[in-house]
Amino acid sequence: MDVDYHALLPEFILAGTLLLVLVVDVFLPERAKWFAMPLGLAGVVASLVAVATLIGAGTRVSFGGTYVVDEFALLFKGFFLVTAVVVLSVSLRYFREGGFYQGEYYFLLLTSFLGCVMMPSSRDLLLLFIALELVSAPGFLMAAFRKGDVKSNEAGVKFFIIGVLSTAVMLFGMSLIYGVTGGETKLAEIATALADIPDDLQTLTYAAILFVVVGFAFKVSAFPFQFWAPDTYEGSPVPVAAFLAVASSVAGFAGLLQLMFVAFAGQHEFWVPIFAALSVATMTVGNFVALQQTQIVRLLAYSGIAQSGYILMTFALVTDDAASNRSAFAAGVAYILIYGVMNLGAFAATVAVSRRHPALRIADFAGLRETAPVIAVGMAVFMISLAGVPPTGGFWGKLLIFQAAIERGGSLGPALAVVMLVNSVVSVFYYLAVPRQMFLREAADRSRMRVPALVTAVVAVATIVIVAIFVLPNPVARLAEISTLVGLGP
Amino acid sequence: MTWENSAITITTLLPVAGAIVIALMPKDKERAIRGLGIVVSGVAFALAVAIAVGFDYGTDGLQYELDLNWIGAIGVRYHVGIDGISLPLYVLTFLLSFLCAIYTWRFVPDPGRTRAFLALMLLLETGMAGTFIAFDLILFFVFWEMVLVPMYFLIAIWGSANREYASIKFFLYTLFGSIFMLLGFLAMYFQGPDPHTFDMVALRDFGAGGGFSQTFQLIVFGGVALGFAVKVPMWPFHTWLPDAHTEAPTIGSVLLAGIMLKMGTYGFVRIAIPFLPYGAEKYAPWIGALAAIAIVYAALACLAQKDLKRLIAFSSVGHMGFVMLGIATLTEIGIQAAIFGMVAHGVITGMLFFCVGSIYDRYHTREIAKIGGGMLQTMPKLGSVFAFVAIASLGLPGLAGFWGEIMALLSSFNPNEVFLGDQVGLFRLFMVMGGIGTVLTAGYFLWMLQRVNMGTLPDHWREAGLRDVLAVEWVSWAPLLALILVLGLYPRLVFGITDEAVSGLMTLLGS
Amino acid sequence: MLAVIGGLSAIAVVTSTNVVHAALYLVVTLLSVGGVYLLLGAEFVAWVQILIYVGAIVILFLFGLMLTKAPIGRDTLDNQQRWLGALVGVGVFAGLVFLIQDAFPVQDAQAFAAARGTTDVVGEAIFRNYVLPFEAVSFLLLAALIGAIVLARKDDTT
Amino acid sequence: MIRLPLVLMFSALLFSAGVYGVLARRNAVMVLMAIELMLNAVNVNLVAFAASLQQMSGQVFALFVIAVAAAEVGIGLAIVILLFRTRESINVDEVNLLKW
Amino acid sequence: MNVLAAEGEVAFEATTNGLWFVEHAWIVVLVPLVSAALTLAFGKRTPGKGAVYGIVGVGAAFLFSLGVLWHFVEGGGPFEGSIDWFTIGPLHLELGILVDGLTGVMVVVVTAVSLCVHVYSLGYMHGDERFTWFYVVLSLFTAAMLTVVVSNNLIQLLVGWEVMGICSYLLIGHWWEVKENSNAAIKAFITTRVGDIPFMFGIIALIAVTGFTTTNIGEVSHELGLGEVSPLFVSVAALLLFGGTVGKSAQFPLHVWLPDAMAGPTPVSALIHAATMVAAGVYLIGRLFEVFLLADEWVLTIVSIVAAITALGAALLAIVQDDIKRVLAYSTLSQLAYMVAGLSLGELGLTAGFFHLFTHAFFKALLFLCAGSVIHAVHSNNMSDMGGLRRSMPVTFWTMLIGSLALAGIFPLAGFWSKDELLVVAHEEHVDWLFIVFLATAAITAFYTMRMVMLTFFGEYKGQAHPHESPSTMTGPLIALAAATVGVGLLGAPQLNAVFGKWVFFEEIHEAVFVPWIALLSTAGALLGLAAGYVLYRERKAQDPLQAPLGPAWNLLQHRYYIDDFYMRWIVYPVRDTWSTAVNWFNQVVIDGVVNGAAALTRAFAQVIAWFDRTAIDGAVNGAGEVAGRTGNVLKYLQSGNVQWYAVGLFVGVIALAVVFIRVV
Repeated sequence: MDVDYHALLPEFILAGTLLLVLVVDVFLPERAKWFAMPLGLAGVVASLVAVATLIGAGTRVSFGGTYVVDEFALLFKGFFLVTAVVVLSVSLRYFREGGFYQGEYYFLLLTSFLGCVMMPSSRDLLLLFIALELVSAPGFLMAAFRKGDVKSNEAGVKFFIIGVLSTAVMLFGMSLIYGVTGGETKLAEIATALADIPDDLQTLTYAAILFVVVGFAFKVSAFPFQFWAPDTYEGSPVPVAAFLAVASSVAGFAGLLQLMFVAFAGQHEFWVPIFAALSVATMTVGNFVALQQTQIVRLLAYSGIAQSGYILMTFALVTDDAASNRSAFAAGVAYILIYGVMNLGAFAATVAVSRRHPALRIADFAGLRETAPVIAVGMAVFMISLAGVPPTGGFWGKLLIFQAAIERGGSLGPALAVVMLVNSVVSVFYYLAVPRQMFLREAADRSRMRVPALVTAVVAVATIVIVAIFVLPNPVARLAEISTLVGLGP
Repeated sequence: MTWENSAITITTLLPVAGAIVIALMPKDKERAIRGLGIVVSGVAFALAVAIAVGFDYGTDGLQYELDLNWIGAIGVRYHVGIDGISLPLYVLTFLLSFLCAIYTWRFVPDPGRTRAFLALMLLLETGMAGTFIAFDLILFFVFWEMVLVPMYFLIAIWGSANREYASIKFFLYTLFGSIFMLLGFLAMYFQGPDPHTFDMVALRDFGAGGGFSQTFQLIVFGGVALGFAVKVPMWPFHTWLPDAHTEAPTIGSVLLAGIMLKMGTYGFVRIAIPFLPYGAEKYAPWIGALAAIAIVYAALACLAQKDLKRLIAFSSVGHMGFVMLGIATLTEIGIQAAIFGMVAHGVITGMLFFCVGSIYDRYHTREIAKIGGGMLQTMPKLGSVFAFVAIASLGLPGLAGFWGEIMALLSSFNPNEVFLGDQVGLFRLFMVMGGIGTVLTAGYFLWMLQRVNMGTLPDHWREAGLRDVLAVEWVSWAPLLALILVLGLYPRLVFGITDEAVSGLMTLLGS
Repeated sequence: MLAVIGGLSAIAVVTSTNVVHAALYLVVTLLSVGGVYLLLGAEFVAWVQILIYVGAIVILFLFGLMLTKAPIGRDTLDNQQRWLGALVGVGVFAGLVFLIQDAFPVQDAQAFAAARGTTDVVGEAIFRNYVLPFEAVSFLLLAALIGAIVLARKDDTT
Repeated sequence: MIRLPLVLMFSALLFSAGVYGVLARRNAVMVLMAIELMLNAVNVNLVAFAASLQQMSGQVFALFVIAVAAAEVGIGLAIVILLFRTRESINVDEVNLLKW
Repeated sequence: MNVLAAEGEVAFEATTNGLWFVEHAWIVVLVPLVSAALTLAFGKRTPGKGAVYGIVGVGAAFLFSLGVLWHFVEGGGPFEGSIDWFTIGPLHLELGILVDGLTGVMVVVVTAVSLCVHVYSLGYMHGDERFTWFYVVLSLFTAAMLTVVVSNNLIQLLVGWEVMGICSYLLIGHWWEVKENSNAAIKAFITTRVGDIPFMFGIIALIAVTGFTTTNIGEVSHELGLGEVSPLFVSVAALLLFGGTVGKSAQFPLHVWLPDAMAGPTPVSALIHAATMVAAGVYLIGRLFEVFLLADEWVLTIVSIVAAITALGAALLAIVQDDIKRVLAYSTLSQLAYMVAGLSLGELGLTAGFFHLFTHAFFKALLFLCAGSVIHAVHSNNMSDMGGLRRSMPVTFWTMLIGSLALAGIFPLAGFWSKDELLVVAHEEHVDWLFIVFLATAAITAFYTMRMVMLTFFGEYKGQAHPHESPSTMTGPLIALAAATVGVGLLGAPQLNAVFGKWVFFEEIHEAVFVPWIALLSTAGALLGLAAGYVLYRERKAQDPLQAPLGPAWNLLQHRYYIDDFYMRWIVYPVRDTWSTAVNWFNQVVIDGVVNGAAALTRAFAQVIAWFDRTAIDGAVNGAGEVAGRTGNVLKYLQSGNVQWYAVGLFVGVIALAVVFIRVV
């Protein structure tokens, strides 16, 4: 047994924390239940420190190559843990005041994050599957966490059914992969096995890949598996929606990146057109339907779908050329990172508003510049960033993808870039709708909004980060560049 | 860091710093906010002047150059510098912004919120100034796009009735154009010299030397030109402009007309033509045609306008048509004329928008029919200033508006022989259209003056207490009025700066 | 033979007009699947299948059905897209059969002797290579348990 | 004695039946059952391949799938019951709040 | 005036007393400019409202220009000097002066008339609301005109040219409270601008000849003289340049603005619209005479035809005018056409034409100022409101009589000499038809002049006001100009050595010739006209005595040959109202329609997609919900049933497609 315990430290700490939360919760009086949050927060931070200690420690392999901690994994682990900090921070007030089961919520949330943290290290079909389930299953539960609210319950059911269904399909694909590769479940060996697969198994292999992709397409809410997202986000508690929109879908991307760039890299000729179609359809549907939204969470959901489309585009840019693949990969990763920051910020701002306006219509943001200036400025920055307009970090995210698309060349790259460009322009329309409300309209109730300090802090930090990324995008670009998985395949 | 290599960075970024400070000031310190706005933009202007003073006018190379690694991962550099083509526009940017800040001392459009107003204006200033000094395509694009957001808010918050439509139209339209430009930039990056670079100097040398294939140039020029054309705006991509201008607050209009439009034409001179000479050669007749159409078309459209501000906005389309016509000739004279035209248009039309803003401030309407004439009777100073600027705008020799127009026409008499030797007839046709345009231009301006300035004041305005030009207005206008005259009498002020740089450019293009 | 029974009862599960009958058909299907496992030499899996599925999951289903007072009858149980659904189902089946036939032609298939997957063999495999997923699954089950309790618990506070 | 393709086809049949069930059923519990059928199809595949390849890992995989399936069913039923319960106390008109 | 010789600084041998003035001729431009600036800056605070700056400035300029002319009286040659202005690419521009005899004469004319007008306006504009402003523009105009006259290059000339135009616009519209005045101002500016555009193109063409290196008139002429440029090119350029003349000097068909321009204050009409600016068009031809001579013959033929039409047509129009200023305006048109026609006759004509310009400037300014004096007295422009003024306004009467006789060409007044010379040249050049036109026009001129004098000064007073003689600030200039009118003609008298021809000539000096029978003929014609005028208008009648006999022709004349109507009906209104509205419509509906359409299309597309989503997913869900609601079994159903159908259906579809794709490829 080759187990590198240091490499597994973050997971251990997180697992310990969530057990601790569960246990402590039992002994806490009702009024002190919120204490689970700082506890969890401490654990997450500790785990983050553990991740930090692994930086620069090279690639560490455990469990016979099924669990790998490399730059890619560290980057994503770090990302998830930071996300966890944010989600925990914005949850505190929301759950404390909403009459929720706080301890259990934090437990489930941390469990989900455990799954997230495992995801980027899992280089084995089984582990990927388990990690995915670990992310999803608590998600189903949390989506329905507003127990008295039909919306929330419906959200849970929808999310659950689609989730399980797609899991089943994915598993079916995995089982076929297992069969055609002669019993391989490790990603790297799958790649080797697929490299010289007999011709008569080719078709089945392709079908299997397709099945597997479906499972992840659901997770990242790609078209045509996107429709659960708006309903679920709207129905869920807002922090949970933030979690689903950021952590859960990024976890999906982390898994997808590993599968596509490691296990199925050799078959790119088959799946590139599929991803191209998928990405075009996803971004188009996301953006155009978002135009119609009047509710902020739904807007963010469709925006998230559109952003998923952009990220999926990087998959469609894969060719035989390793350099261009590396650009595509780095673009995707960088976009994911930036996307995470701005979306978290946007959800945090939404949480802030939800206290006064639980319905969260876009119109409820009216006059926010007066009632909550920090939130308003932050939200404006996030929206502009999501639209990909300077002076915000989102600009670089889009630029990197454009660049990768142009670099890929051929007819597909530029064509996709044009589609994305048109989509970007369309998206501006609905993104600007929010700042328009905040800055151009007057609020009905012009008194100052009371915003929890943690939420304000999150919004402020995210705003600064977004602007900082704009000024100094190098770190993000570098991070994305070094954490490449390209070349791990055949 | 020496003054030499940090000067333009400091100058360009100073307004951003100012914007941050202003944004953090307490809301009730109204006067301090306005004062700080003036101080910041004033210092920036002073620095810009200092740069201009220290500029070596005898060379066509980049000066005050600074080239730092910015985003190594994708080859983006922070490369800034200034040459004869940039300098006039650069200084103009700071001048106009400074004057706008002064104007704001007295006039903050509804709904107030001076702090945000000034902060956005300063942000805008940096974006505009940055565009003229960027020598890295991505940096250029960043500055280019940075302008959008502040301007969007300036229009959307402080605009008039139809502001939301206008602002979003402005935003989407320009964004739409600029993304194609971005695609073009990226394409140049990958087709450019090895190792790939966004550096504008390297790409210029590469492109001017025929580095890009002809088909590539044709495609990419189209994309890049589209981005610039929307910004200029060239006919028929101009429709955002009247709306944006009409709705924007005075300051917004001044900066929009004064500087932002020049970003497009600057892009043609700086990027499109030298990088893609073959594309330029093939597109030039089309650009010329659109420019010529724009001149006549805008003039005719102006005749039909009932809204004073809209009229002036349309006149911008025509004036930019002259600029584009000059550029389309691909001659040294034409391009210099274009730059002069940019500066002159910035000064004159900026001033016109100031006037219209003040007229609106008095009458609370911009409809010519409602103003009803007789402005010279009650407000002789304002009326005289307005008339003076309008006359400058119609291209009267001896005032700033003339040189850009005459030289553009002059150059279109004989477009570049190397590139457009077989298009002489066509360009002479453009010249004739331009000439017709000048007559029509005179027509609508004089007609406008007749309807606004002349005649007798309608009775209902007699009691309105219309006040003539205020001290603040004089202060913020005087430099522009002086410039209109000085540029008209001493055009060397601009031509002397651009001459070396443009002839360097032409040498590079091999003609 | 087992496969035939399993297949038929699987169809019955999804077509039955009575929810309880459907659940019972499910038991039959699961049992036959278990039988297939046995035939394939996967003893441990087979027993787990029978214990967990038949013993636990189906009971859960029955509870669920009772708690939600599931009705009986085709129209209320199935939706209007039934026939389209059937078409898709058949289509999927045809597609899969085609794929499988394409990859593993029946006529070429060799009968094979399966490796025996007894409890200890499987257990060893799990603990040698699959400790991590095992731990993870335990968390998953724990989460499911806690979450299910929280959600299903009747409370008046919310 | 036992042929791989035949087993695979059995699995395909289960899977297809599951698909049909998912499509045709309106009752959430019934849909869940159909999904269970699909998961079983997966397991049959895994075990069959494991058998034909003389490997253990397929069986292990199958075990995990069973475990996860159990967890899913628990979660699913909990949500369905929750939904059922809240619906009972809510006006009929408010069904389907989650629409455009 | 061979400008080729002007390559060097000074192209003559002997030093003259006027040399200093010539070398510093730019001062003559600068002084009025400074006056204008001073007036603008301090005028209102200066006693007398600032007229003093203009008068002193222009007076100084006048004295200075006498110095300049003295140089040529002494037989000096041309001078050229310049300083760098700016460089644009290959094109080098300079600010320079080119002073030859023509310039010398022109500066004297301009400053002299300007001075008179400046002084005269003291009285005429007294009490005007914008008195100071009036002087500012007047001085500015003087400076601009002088710029044109001394300019050594085309661009500088163009600058002065257009500034004159705008001053004209400002002064015509000086009383802008009245709509007609501002209309007239706009009409003047736009119409001349129409001519200026070809003029500008002509200039561009000339600059192109030099390869875009210089705008210097001398160098352009030099390039042209090399004969490397195709005659057609030169011809077209010449014709384009002539466009400027047509506009500025109000030749047919762009003559329409000048009568309307009479809306301005009368001193302005005298200065700008009689003596100086309108003569700039003629000056232009003279300055660029090389181009016209090198052009094909048909160019000058066109010029002469245009001039002939204008001369005769305008003279006829003058007959029917009631507005005294309009009589003079049409007369001016006609006389300007005389000059242009003279120039079209070639080198000899140049001297003759300019001599007429010279004399005309004085007597026409005189006439206008007299008319102004009359108007000042009776507060009306219409001769139907005048009559019998010779008693109440003796000075005005006598000076005006002198001016009128000069205009009619009566010996020995100025007009006689210059017209006679033109007739002689036409005869010598054997352009007989022009000779006849000149003669006919002279007769008509005499007729309408007499008509004007009769209607104004004879008969009974018809108006309401109490006419009185004007103040001395006004009569003074009248007397001065009257003296000049008597005197200047002699400068060109062949009997007196025709010194004018020594100053203004092309290439070489031509001796003026006196042909007695021509002089007799012209005098006879003039006398005939005068007599007819006297007879017809000796007694005032309610109706104009010509109206009945002329019949429909009278109407035609009253409507100015319908040319103005034609322009308004077919050019101005269509452009201003119809076309512009059409363009605006096109802009708003078509172009912006496309833009908004794209936006609408996007939104529509969004709706389609949203509808698709809604119907295919939630629509089905909702439908199910409704059914369930109705059956009362709401709670037992999973509303999401159709969602799975949708999802699986799609993904199965994808699989099917993939299978097909795989098999086919």
